[in-house]
Amino acid sequence: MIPVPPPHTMPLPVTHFDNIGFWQGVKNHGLVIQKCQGCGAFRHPPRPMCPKCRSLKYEWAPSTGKGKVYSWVTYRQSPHPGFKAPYTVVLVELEEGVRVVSSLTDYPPEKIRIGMPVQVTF
Amino acid sequence: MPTIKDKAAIVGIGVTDFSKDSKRTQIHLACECILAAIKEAGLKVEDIDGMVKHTGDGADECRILRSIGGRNLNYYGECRYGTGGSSSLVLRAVMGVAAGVANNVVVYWTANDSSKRVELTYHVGMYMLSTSEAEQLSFYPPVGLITPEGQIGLIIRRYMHEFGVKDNQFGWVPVVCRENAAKNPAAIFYKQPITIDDYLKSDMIVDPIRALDCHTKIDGGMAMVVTTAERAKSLKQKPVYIMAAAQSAVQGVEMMTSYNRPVISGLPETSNVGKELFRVAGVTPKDINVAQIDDSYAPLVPMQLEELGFCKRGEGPAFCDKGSNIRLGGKLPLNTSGGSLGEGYLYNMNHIVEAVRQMRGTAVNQVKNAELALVSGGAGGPASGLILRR
Amino acid sequence: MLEEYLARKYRSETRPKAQDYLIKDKVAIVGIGQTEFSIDSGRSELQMACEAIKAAVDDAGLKMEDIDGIVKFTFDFNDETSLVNALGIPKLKFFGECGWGGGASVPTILHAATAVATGVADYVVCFRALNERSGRRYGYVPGATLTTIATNTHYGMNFPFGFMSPIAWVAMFTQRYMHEYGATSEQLGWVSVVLREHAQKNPNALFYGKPITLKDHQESPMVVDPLRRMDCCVDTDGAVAIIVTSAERAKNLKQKPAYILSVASSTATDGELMTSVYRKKISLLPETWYMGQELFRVAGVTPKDIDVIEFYDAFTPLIPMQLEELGFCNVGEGAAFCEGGKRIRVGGELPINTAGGSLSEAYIHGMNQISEAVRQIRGTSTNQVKNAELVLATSGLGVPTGGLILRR
Amino acid sequence: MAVEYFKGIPLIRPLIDLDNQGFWEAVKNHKLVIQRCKDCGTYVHPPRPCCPNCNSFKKVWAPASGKGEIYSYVNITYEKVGYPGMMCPHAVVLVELEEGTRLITNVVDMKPEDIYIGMPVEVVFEDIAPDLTLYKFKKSKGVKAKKGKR
Repeated sequence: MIPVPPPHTMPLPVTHFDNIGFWQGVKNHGLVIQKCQGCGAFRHPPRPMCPKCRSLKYEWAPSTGKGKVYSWVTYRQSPHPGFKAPYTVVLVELEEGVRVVSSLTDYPPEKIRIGMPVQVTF
Repeated sequence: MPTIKDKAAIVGIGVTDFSKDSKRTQIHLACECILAAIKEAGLKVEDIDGMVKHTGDGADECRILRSIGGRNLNYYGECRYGTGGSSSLVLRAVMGVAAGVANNVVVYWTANDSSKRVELTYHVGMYMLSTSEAEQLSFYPPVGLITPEGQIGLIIRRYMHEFGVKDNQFGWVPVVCRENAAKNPAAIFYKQPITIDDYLKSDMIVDPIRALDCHTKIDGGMAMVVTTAERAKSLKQKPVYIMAAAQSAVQGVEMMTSYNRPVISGLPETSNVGKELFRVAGVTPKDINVAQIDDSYAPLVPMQLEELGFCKRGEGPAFCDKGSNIRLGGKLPLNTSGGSLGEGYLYNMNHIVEAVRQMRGTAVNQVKNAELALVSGGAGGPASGLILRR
Repeated sequence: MLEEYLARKYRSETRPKAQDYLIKDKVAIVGIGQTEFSIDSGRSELQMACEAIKAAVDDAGLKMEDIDGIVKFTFDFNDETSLVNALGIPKLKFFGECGWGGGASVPTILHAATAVATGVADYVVCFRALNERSGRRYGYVPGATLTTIATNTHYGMNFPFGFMSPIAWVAMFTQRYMHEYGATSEQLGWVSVVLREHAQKNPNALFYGKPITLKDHQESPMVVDPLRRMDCCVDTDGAVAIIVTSAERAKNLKQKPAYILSVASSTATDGELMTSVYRKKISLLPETWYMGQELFRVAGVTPKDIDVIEFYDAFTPLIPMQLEELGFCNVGEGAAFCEGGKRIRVGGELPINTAGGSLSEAYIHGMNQISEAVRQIRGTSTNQVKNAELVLATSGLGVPTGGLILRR
Repeated sequence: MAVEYFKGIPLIRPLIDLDNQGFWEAVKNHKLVIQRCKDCGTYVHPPRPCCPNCNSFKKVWAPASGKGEIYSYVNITYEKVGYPGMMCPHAVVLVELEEGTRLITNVVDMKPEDIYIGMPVEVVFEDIAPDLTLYKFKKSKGVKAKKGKR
């Protein structure tokens, strides 16, 4: 279903109205999380409305960047020319309670375990 | 209270060959299987007044109608979400005939996934993405999470962690599916059974997912005709009644990537589909004689068995262990045609068709005296399911 | 098969029995919601959808937790999973889509109504949200360029000749319609003038405060000969949502229910997306005729009983053609019916598009016509037709289409 | 006057698949063919896998006379509704062939204002790129085309 993008060395994020703040934050080396201004709930991935209180007002709150590994996979075969296998993708639960998907750097994949504390880098 | 229970029946099925390259267009496959299904039902092309399709299917109802020379359709609709869509389409057809909007609704699905002779639909034009596709492309490929194996792998890893499942415990599902496929001449893996050792030796593609955990892409098309239970009685085939059909999407759902809900090691959509199916049908998991479970990735099978109530949470891998419960003659024979792992991946459509054959008593791996069949699709995203009876 | 249509012989005996049609009087529209209509919304299509759905839920006096079904246009970029997550809907029991562009507007109501009538879902949302004018699409693939291969084989027979936009497709059969029945550009102009007149009473309309005369229409530039700029609807940013439930539940809700007398959809032989040029006769809308036959058959009323029509009107010629196909006048007489505007304006014998329609209110692919039909039934339209009891609405033309009759 | 193409803007191409490749291959060789059912002889356009009349999957590519008449036409006068690579205004015509099927196409050697419904026309081929040939129509001097069996 998803139209295949033309080949790049790395797949670039698709940016749009509702997530541009997140990617601008990343560009400036800051991890920001969408926070509802109505009820204060954090949410990710970014969306226009708060699913709890249905407020349309939100801010991009800086994250501590700290969290724990919630789950992980290791690609043994590369699915894309931009990535050299093996490499590990982690699902990190941030202190704010939301989960983000990321890569694990500077760590041997065989030592990774669920619950391991991690910190964001750019 | 209005209900769809027993209001509709499947009266015709049509199937093309399954292959690695069909050497035909999707619209060709569609015409072939639809005409076969209509003929099998003992109907004529002009009797068809409804069609439901998968959104991404390049063969659309208007072009099919132009090719096969139909009159007009009074009921047509679409649904997306891969394997979760297949039973949703049957639900749509049931609604149409039960509400008196249409007489005979064709449900079809074609794929040229293996040969990649894929045709674009009208709406997939100039690289426009739907909101969920954009969301997925925003956050996952940039960090290397590109394939569905990896996406579902994060969920499977968590399931293994929470319930202490070892990575060699999922192997019995592919073994049993291939065992069934080996006896099914239509299957892509006909006469090619595997052993548990083959499974353990197979490549780890995305740790924890092995090559033999994954479905096989094929080219092929399948169609069925749904009509009212009343009309079904006077048609050519023994009717297979649709006792219940259901679909579900739950807060936090994404296609394979529902990472932001409190618990990700379960399949809440499948759980809701199960509850609704058993509520509408008025039966319990114990009454089911044969099940066709979404096996696009083998580890999802035990998870679905748990969510559907065939065993307790965390006990799915033990239920499947050694295959004795799930093979022909066992407590709950699964995927008797070979499923996506053995017969071929046609988005669970082949699971529905196989359930129909089981109810007719014409399956190659027939479960003796099978009276009730359950179909579950869409594990890891929006889900759907069916309960069929003789 | 087209012969049957050309002879206008509807084989009602092959249709399901009218008493088996579970929707009639059993289903109602209980909530309508919309965003403002503009040429640049300044926000995402997902946000537009959320706002309109929230407004419809509030209008109905429901909670978001009550919603358990969504029907969308296939062409809408917002999919059900995103909406569930953004709106905080706990769970859906029914979801799906309707294809064929603007032809999907009424079919979304049909599918929602079948879900409600068969007990599959309780409260179903139908919606359309788009930033068609500003082009603020939700997402795009970085680096992707415009494809230079026609996106499917059918278009492949059209695109290489520059035959690639809806207005050109509609112009092709309009040319034939004008040729065969002698319809004139002035007659089509009256449709444009009357709808603009109606928009003057609707503060939400894009063309509120901008009336036109027939002379303005005749002087507006040709876009695709024979269609002028004022024969065309206006691309809009906006969203409309509608909530469907059972008549039983509707009684206890906040608004006066708009009961569904009948809702139907139809394709026709040799149909394509506005490019059904290979048919024996192309100056007609067989989809609309088939749909109309079914619509009136299950409703048990005739065109004479209809008080107001909210037509899908992406282009002016579609209105006279629909009047003919639905039996409001004879074939070939639709354009004359509209001439002078007397019969089709509010106060006339058959008021149409009381909010201004796609030509003058907004082009939300037919959903705004349905919400105006609901307002006419409720008696809350800004251009209210007195004692309107039966209102008809239609969806996109030249494609598989739909029709809806609402009653008080 | 034929359609003029802007240099530098890619040409828009047909999507060729297994059902229609015989048609486009013939066009490449400057021949116009129509799909015809091998069993019942019905002419079918655009190409499709099976015959709508008798549902046979057997078909042949029957040569067309290339003569016909204009059934309908439009004139693209506003550039935003046409393809950016094609100069506006230009006409798009619907030609009904003698065999009874119709084609969407362009015209050569005539002004848009001279086109009328019923005008007899005949096919010409234009190699607009080394790998792209299109069928177009010009005014035919012969007698008015007769309608064939559809």
